[in-house]
Formats: sequence, structure tokens, C-alpha cells
Amino acid sequence: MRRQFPLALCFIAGLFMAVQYFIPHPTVQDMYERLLIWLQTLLAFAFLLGTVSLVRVHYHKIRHRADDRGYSLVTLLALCLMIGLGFFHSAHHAQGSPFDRMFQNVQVPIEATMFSLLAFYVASAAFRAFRARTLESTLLLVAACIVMLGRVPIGDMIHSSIPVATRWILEVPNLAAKRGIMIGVGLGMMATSLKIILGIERAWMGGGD
Amino acid sequence: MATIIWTTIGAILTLSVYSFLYKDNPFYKFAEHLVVGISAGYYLVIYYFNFIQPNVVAPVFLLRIGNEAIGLGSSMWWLALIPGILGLLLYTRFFPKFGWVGRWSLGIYVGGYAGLGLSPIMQARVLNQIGANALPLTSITNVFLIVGLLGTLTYFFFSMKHKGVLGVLARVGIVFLMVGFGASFGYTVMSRVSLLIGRVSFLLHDWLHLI
Amino acid sequence: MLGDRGQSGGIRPWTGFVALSVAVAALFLCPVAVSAQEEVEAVEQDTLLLVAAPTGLSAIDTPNDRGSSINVTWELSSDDNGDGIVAGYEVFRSAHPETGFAFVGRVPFGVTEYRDSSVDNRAPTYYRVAALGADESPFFSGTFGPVEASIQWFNRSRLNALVAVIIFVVSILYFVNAAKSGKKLFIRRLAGLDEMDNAVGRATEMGKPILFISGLSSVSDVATIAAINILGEVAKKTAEYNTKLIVPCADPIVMAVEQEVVKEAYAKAGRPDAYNEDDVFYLTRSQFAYVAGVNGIMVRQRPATILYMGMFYAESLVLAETGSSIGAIQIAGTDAVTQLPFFITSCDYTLIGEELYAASAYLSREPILLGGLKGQDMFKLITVVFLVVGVIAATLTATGVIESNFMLAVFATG
Amino acid sequence: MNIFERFMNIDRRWIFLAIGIAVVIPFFFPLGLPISVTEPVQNLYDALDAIPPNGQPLLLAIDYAPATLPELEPMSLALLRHAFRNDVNVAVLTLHPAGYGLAERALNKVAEEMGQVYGEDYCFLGFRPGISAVILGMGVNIVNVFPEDAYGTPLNDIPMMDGIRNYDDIPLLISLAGWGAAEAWVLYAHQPYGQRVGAGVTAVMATDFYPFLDTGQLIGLLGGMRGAAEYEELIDHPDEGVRGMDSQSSVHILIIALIVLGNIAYFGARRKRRQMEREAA
Repeated sequence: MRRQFPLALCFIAGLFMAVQYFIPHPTVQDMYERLLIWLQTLLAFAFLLGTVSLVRVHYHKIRHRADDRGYSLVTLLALCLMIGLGFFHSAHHAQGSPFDRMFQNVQVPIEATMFSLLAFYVASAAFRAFRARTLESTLLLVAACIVMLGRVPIGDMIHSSIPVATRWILEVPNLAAKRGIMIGVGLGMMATSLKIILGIERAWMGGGD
Repeated sequence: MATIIWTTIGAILTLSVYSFLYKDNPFYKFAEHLVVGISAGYYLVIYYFNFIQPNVVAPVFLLRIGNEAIGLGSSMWWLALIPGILGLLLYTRFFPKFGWVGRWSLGIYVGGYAGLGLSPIMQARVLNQIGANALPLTSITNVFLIVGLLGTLTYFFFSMKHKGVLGVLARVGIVFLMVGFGASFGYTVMSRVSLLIGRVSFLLHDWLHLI
Repeated sequence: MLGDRGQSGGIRPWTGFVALSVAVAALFLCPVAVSAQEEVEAVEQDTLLLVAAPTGLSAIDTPNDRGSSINVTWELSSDDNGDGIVAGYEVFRSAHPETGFAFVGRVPFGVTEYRDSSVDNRAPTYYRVAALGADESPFFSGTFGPVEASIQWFNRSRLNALVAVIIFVVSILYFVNAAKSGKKLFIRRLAGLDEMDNAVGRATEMGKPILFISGLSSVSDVATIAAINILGEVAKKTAEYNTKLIVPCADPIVMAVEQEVVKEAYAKAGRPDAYNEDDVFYLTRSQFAYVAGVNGIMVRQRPATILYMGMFYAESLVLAETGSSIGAIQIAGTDAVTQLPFFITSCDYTLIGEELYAASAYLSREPILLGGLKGQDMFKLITVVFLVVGVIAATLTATGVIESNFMLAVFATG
Repeated sequence: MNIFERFMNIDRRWIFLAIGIAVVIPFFFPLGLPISVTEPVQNLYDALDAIPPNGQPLLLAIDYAPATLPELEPMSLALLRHAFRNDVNVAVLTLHPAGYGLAERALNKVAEEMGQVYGEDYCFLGFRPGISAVILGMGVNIVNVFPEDAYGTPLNDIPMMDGIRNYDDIPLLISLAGWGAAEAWVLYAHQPYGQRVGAGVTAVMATDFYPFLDTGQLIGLLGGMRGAAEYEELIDHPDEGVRGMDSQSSVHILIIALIVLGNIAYFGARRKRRQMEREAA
């Protein structure tokens, strides 16, 4: 029951999902769609589990009087506020509701700004890593520079062949490499999936026996 | 007025995050802890109302939204108990004695997605891609595509020594990979800068009305 | 918009079928169509904008589907030149060949196909199609039928994928069994994984923690499962060296699984008490809120080693650059093609694509897993052979040596 | 440490500062560089342009989250402007939970600007969870998946959706997404149902979509801010996309200059080191 039963469930669910792809019959397809919804619902249940974990970590920080316990309090209060607004304020989805306002004006700007840090990091990473040390790194940096120029209007102005070269790099060597990675990854995914379904790889249960 | 206040809050938080570029500081720490709490709460709420409510709560307690019984016909309502029970089983981990029961749910979850990773992947990632690359050797471009793919695939052989012909092909593969990575990097810069432009536009236009 | 389907998926198995049926139907139906057209013309004589009715009507059960659907095809009205004299076509359906035709759908001019997907299965159905004049007056074709929609149990257009999956499964199982029986298998060096031990050792020496980030996705991405397998191996080492292992998670199910994995590894190493549940925790599902949190952990806890394994999106570089700014040794592995360049520029070692999936076999050196890897390589060899044969076939077709490319069916999309 | 080495190990914060300046300057002093239109963008434009007015609607899936807003929102605006200018009806939906407000925001903005009537010219179906299930379900019957629009009006009561049953009645579908949604539309709407699909994705994802263009699974593609700028040029309504391209140019030039200087320093340092070694010997 402890090990064999979950492995059996894993096998059955996996086999069904793999086989349904070939069977258009409504009985099977309806079951497939239902199972997909169940899996997503299961994930939804897990969110509370995750939230408990988050609360636990910050609660421990506050209780053990960690240096930044004040910030932990910020996290907990923000969490409670969102849950409160989401569950106990009607029409939580609607535009302009307090829940939506918090999302639009706190979460969105912070996340968008975190994302935009990439513009700075791309520059610093390129500066540090793009050195023509070996043939490979030279190819990397030359391809990067050509494509960078070819993507902006100024590239056309420097020389009309730059956008052409950019397209060629993107559509020929880049595409070939992508396809190679994609096929390899596909095989890796299938092998891993198969090993999971057959119970050969069972790290997900914790431990190997 | 409310809009101005909210925009100002957004702008201050934006500047707090940018301050991290200089170094870690209390403003960043505040923004970081705030957004972790807010977003964790947001996802909890969104997932509850989009999955648990329509797929479990509504059918089991026979709620209706509008005139429609949600999700399942009311005669099949008991089916909705299954994801509910599977979901609750996850919580057995809080009782050390029954913790292993939670593995049943995880088994179905992991197995189900593993199954999806088998057949459709074969079609979309393997067969279709090879098909798209099985080109006639009638142009230089096609030759490049074919040699590049062969080389890249060779690079991924794990159980053979990369020597002789295999070694040459794998080397060709690395060359293609590097050009591809360089191209992707260069191609990406644009979208990263777009994001920064978006934030600058928010600060200068939406908040300060300078432009 | 069936007309466009024909164009975009030129190799659909049923197009030949449809063409054949159209031709056959045209032979038989032409007289009917003509007479129907004459009849219509007689009635509509006082209309200024007479247009020819469509001809060659045909309908077949949609192949490889879940039933309830029939494909109707016809030939363009001879007045349909794309200049708006024919405004479009309307499709009508009835259970009776003469009467009771009801409207089912409309398509723009220039289109010769319609998929009626609300038919009762196993019920004889008759079709008519009308060309619409510029004033919307209909000009009917003859009747076609009966035709029945039916449910299929097997999607024949996916036969190639099924065969490929079976070959794949067999080749994996064969080598897994060979490995079980003790056959020795060679695996080439993977620098990033060889470095894993050193990286753990370095963190131990410096008395600093190791940060493990298993991507931003859920178990629905197989890469996440691969990452969990790698975490199992890493946790064994940190348990052995007694090094702190921090695992912030972006997905609650991944967290649940990873807690089990790490707990078990510590129990196996004989240090169950060294496992701290607060070290494997959920942060938030939100992409950049997660990044904000992890960046905070990096600059404040200063891990000596950071491992990025699994599925990553745009956040990869924010994480890896912050990691590089604190001087950590970084090893990444992902199958996200778009993120590989960033890990390569800012990490010390990067596992590319399939290497991520090979990692758990490589690290654990378990014969069964190594056998799986060998089987994977075997199938890769088969794909290479098919690619070469496909190239030869395409070349012969293009140069006119053979008439049709027999390999297309092998790669066809289902 | 000589000058080359010092430059190679420059504090990265100086680079951050330079990038910030390069982005902000064009906001105040636009360069106005010309923009050429690429083929995938032209193809998408042509496909939308060919939809007959006031008939079957364009289905626009605004699947992006706030994180990719700056790149993808200009696309939404340009596509909606183009559709509304041609009197093409538009039905909007989203597959991303966070896309709801963003879709509404773009739609309301352009509809108001161009005087469009809700229900007659456009409608908003809202968000439904479950990506593949939603897309596949719509192939059977849209009403099954979206029994009502985002505001609770039954779909059957919306005039423009009259007679629109499934993908057979949708001449074109465009997904704007910064994640896997665009690919999902190809896999689950084009593949089984033959739906014509176009996509707008972030610049970084665009390379991944070339294979789809190649195989005809996608009819057109907008990649990043440049894709939006090109579309804005095509519909003759320059906006955020075109303006942003100037900042793009200056940052790109700056990064390339940094790479070049970095390499000069690298080789300079190497030469100097060798020289010193030789002298020492």
C-alpha cells in the first residue's frame, strides 16, 4: 500500500494519458478531459499546502526573532490581506475591486520592474562573457552582434546586408540547432516519462526502493 | 485622485526594485517581501475560484451558477468528489502516521503528466521536426539545415565516444549550437529592452506626465 | 475554414480521399446538379444577378474523429472569381433527400469545404450547398447523400506516432534489461555533472549553503521531473557532507514532492534530524515575485553553489546574474531552448537540453537508468537514419527520379 | 592591474547606469529611424485584412500577463485598430488568469477610441482555466466553453456571435502570449481543427516559432516590440511600438560597443601580460 499502490496509480494514469492520444472515441476523450481537470484541481488544492509552508517559514522567523522579522511580517500581512479581499469581498475578479487594485498596482509594477532588470543584466552578461577566447565563444559573440544589429532599424542603416544575414542566421544555423535540441529533448522527455510510468525512476516518491 | 495615489504607489515600488541594482537595501527588501505575500495570496484565490469552486465545491454542494449546474450534470455530481478527495489526501502529510497516503494523489498527478509527455511529444517534437528537416539537397540552405541537425543530434549521443566521424559531426554540432545560442541571445536583447522602455514610460508618462 | 486546411496541411491523409470522392461524385452528380441549376434559374429569372450553382457536391464522414462530424466539399460556382459576384456559400442539411433542408453554416467565397460538426451519429444525412449572389439570393446545387457520421476508435493519422512510440518503448526496455543483467555501458563525460561533487565540497569547506532551484514550472513539464531526480542525488551528497541545502519552490506540488525527496535522502544518510522542513519551502507561483524572493535569498544567505535545473523562462538571467554577482559557482541545466544562451553566458557549467535528462542516470550510475539512456541513444540513431532516408527521398522526388515522396507518410502530422 | 584589466573588471553598476541613460534619452529626443516590414508581419496583416467586414469575427486571444505587457500590448492595440477600421468583428478571450484585466483594458481603450458597440462589433468572453481543454472544447462548440461572456450575458444573446459555433466559423485566430499559449493554440486548434492561427509573441520567443511558420502551422507572426512597430507602420498609426524602437537602437549600439571594448581590453591585457612574461624571462 505504501509503495506499490501509488506506483500502480502512477502507471494507470500514465498509460491512459499516453494511449488516449490515439483514440478519438468520445468515451475516452471525455475521460481524458475530466482527468486533466482533476489534475489541475489537485494543483489548486496544493496551493493551500504551499501557502502553509510560506506562513510556517515566516512565522518561525518572527518567533525566533530573526534580524529581518519585520519583513516577514510584511509578507504575512500582505498574504492575509489578499486572501481576505479575495474570499470575503464579493466580485473579487472585477476590475476596480480592492483585490484587483492590489494586484494591478502592487504586484504588477513590482513584477514588471523585476522583469525589466533583464535589460541591465543582458548588458553586463554580454560584456563579461562575450570574449573571443575560443572558436566557439567567437562564434557566439559574432552571431549575437550581427543579430542584435539586424533587429533594430539602425542595422538597416549601417548596411542593408545586416538584416539579411540576421534572417539567415536565425532561419538556418539557429533553426538546425533548435531542431536538434528539440528532438533530443523530446527523446529525453519521453524516456523520463516512460521511466516514471514504469516505476523505474521513482525519486518523486522519496527514495528509490 | 485614487488613481494618482495608486500610480504613485506603483512608481515608488518600481524605484524600490531598481535600487537593487545599486545594492540590497531596505526598500528592495520591503518590495520583495510585499510582492511575495501579495502574489502567493493572489494565486491561492485565483486557483480556488477557477478550479476548486467550479470542479468540486459547486457540483458537490449542488451550487448553480446562473441556470447551469456547473461542470457536471447533477446526476454525475459524485464524480467531483474524486478530485476533492485526492486534493485532501495531500494534507495527510501533516499527520506523520498517514503521510504516505498523500503519495496516491502525487502518483496520479506525476503519472498523468508523464503519460502526456510520451505520445504527443513523439509527434510534435520528434516526427514533425524530422519531417520538416527531411529536405531535398537542392540548395545550400537545405544542406546547412541537414548538416546542422545531424551534427547537433550527434552531439547528444551519450553512449558513444565522440571520436572519428562522430567526433567531427559532434564538433559541427557544437558550432551550430553556439551560433544558435548567440543568435538567440542577440535576438532577446530587444525584448528585454522593451520591458525597460515599458517601465520608463510608466514613470515618465503615467506618473510624472513628462512626455 | 476547410479550404485553408487543405492548403496548410497539404499532406493530410484524407485530402486524397476527398479529391477522389469529389471526382466520383462529380461524375454521378453532374446531370442532377445541372438540372437543379436550370430549375433554380427558371424560378429566379427576374433576379438581375444570376450566379451558377456550385457543382460536384460530396460529403464524407470526417475521418479519425470523435463522431458527430461530416466533411462537405464542392466545386466553386463558375461565377466565383473572387470579385464578389458570389458572396459566399451556405450549407444545408436534412434527414430526407427531398425536403426538410435546414441551414447549418456559411463560408466566404472561394472556399470549397465545410465541416459540419453537429450531426447525429449513424443517421443518414443529405446535403445541399447554395452559392449566394451579391444580393444574398441562393442558388442551390443538387443533393448529396446519404452519408453517416461515425465514431472512430483509432486515429489512423497517428499510426506513425504509435509505431514510433512502440519502437521507443521496446528499445528502452531492451537496454534496461541488458543493463540489469550486468552489461557494462559507456557514458561520455558531462563536465557540468562531474563538477557537481566539487561544487558541493566547496560549499562545505566555505561553510555556506547550496541553493537548488528546480525551475518555475510544475510537474506537467517533464523537465521538472528530471530536476526532482537530480535533487535526489544532490540531497544525498549534502546529507553526507552535512551542508545546508535551500530549495525555494515555485509550485506547491513540486514543493510537496521535493520535501519527500530531501527528507528521504537525509534519512538514508542516517541524519533524519539534519533535515529542516523550512529549507524546502514554497515561495510563490508568480514568476517575478519568485525571482524577487530568490534574489533576496542569494544576496543575504550568500550560497557558495547555485544549481538551476528544470524548466526556466525569462527569469533565468536575473537569477544567474545575481548569482554571479555574489561569486557563487553556478551549474545550470534546462531544456528551455530560449534560456540556454543566458545560462551559458553567466553560469560556470550548463547542461544543454537532453543532457538534463541524462543527469540523474549519470549522477546515480544506476545500471537501470544508464540502460535507459542507451536505449534513448539507440532511438536517436533510428531518427538519424530516418532523417537521412527522408533527405534522400526528398532529393529523389525533387529531381524527378521518383514520383512521390514515400517518406511523407512517416512524418505526417496527425 | 593595468588599464585593460581594470576596464575588464569594471564595476557592473557603471554598465547599468549607461544602459539607463541610453534608454531614457530617446524619450526626449526621438531619432525617428525608418522601419522596414518583414514577411511574417505582412502575412498576418494580409490575413486580417482579408476578413470580410461585419461577418465572422476575428478571435483574439489576449493571453499575456503583466510581465510581457510592454511588448505585447502595442500588438493588441494595433490589431484591434486594424480590425475595427475594417469593420471586422472581434471576439476577445484570455487563457491566462492575469490576462483578464489586461484584455479588458486594451479592448475598452480601442473600442472607445474608434466608437465600437459592445455586442455588435466586439465582445469579451473572459477567462476560462485549463488551456488545452478550453481550446479543444471550442473546436466542438464555443458555447460549451463560454456559455456566457465576461459580463454574464448568454453568448446566444450577443448579436455578433449569432451563428458562430466553432472554429469553422472563425476566419482567423490570433494569440498574443508571452508563454506557451500561442503554441497551445497551434497544437490544439490548428492541428486537430485546421483553424488558421496567427501569433504575437515576445521577441525572445519568436525564433521558436519560425518552425511553425515554416510548416505552415502559423500563418503570420509578430515578434516583440519591433513586430508591433512594423504593424503600426502598416496600419499607419505609429504608437508605443514605433517610439520604443529608437530606445532599442541606442541600447543595442551601446551593448555592441561594450562587447567590442571588452574584447579590445581582453586582447590588450593578454598582449601586455605576454610582454611582461617575456621581459621577466
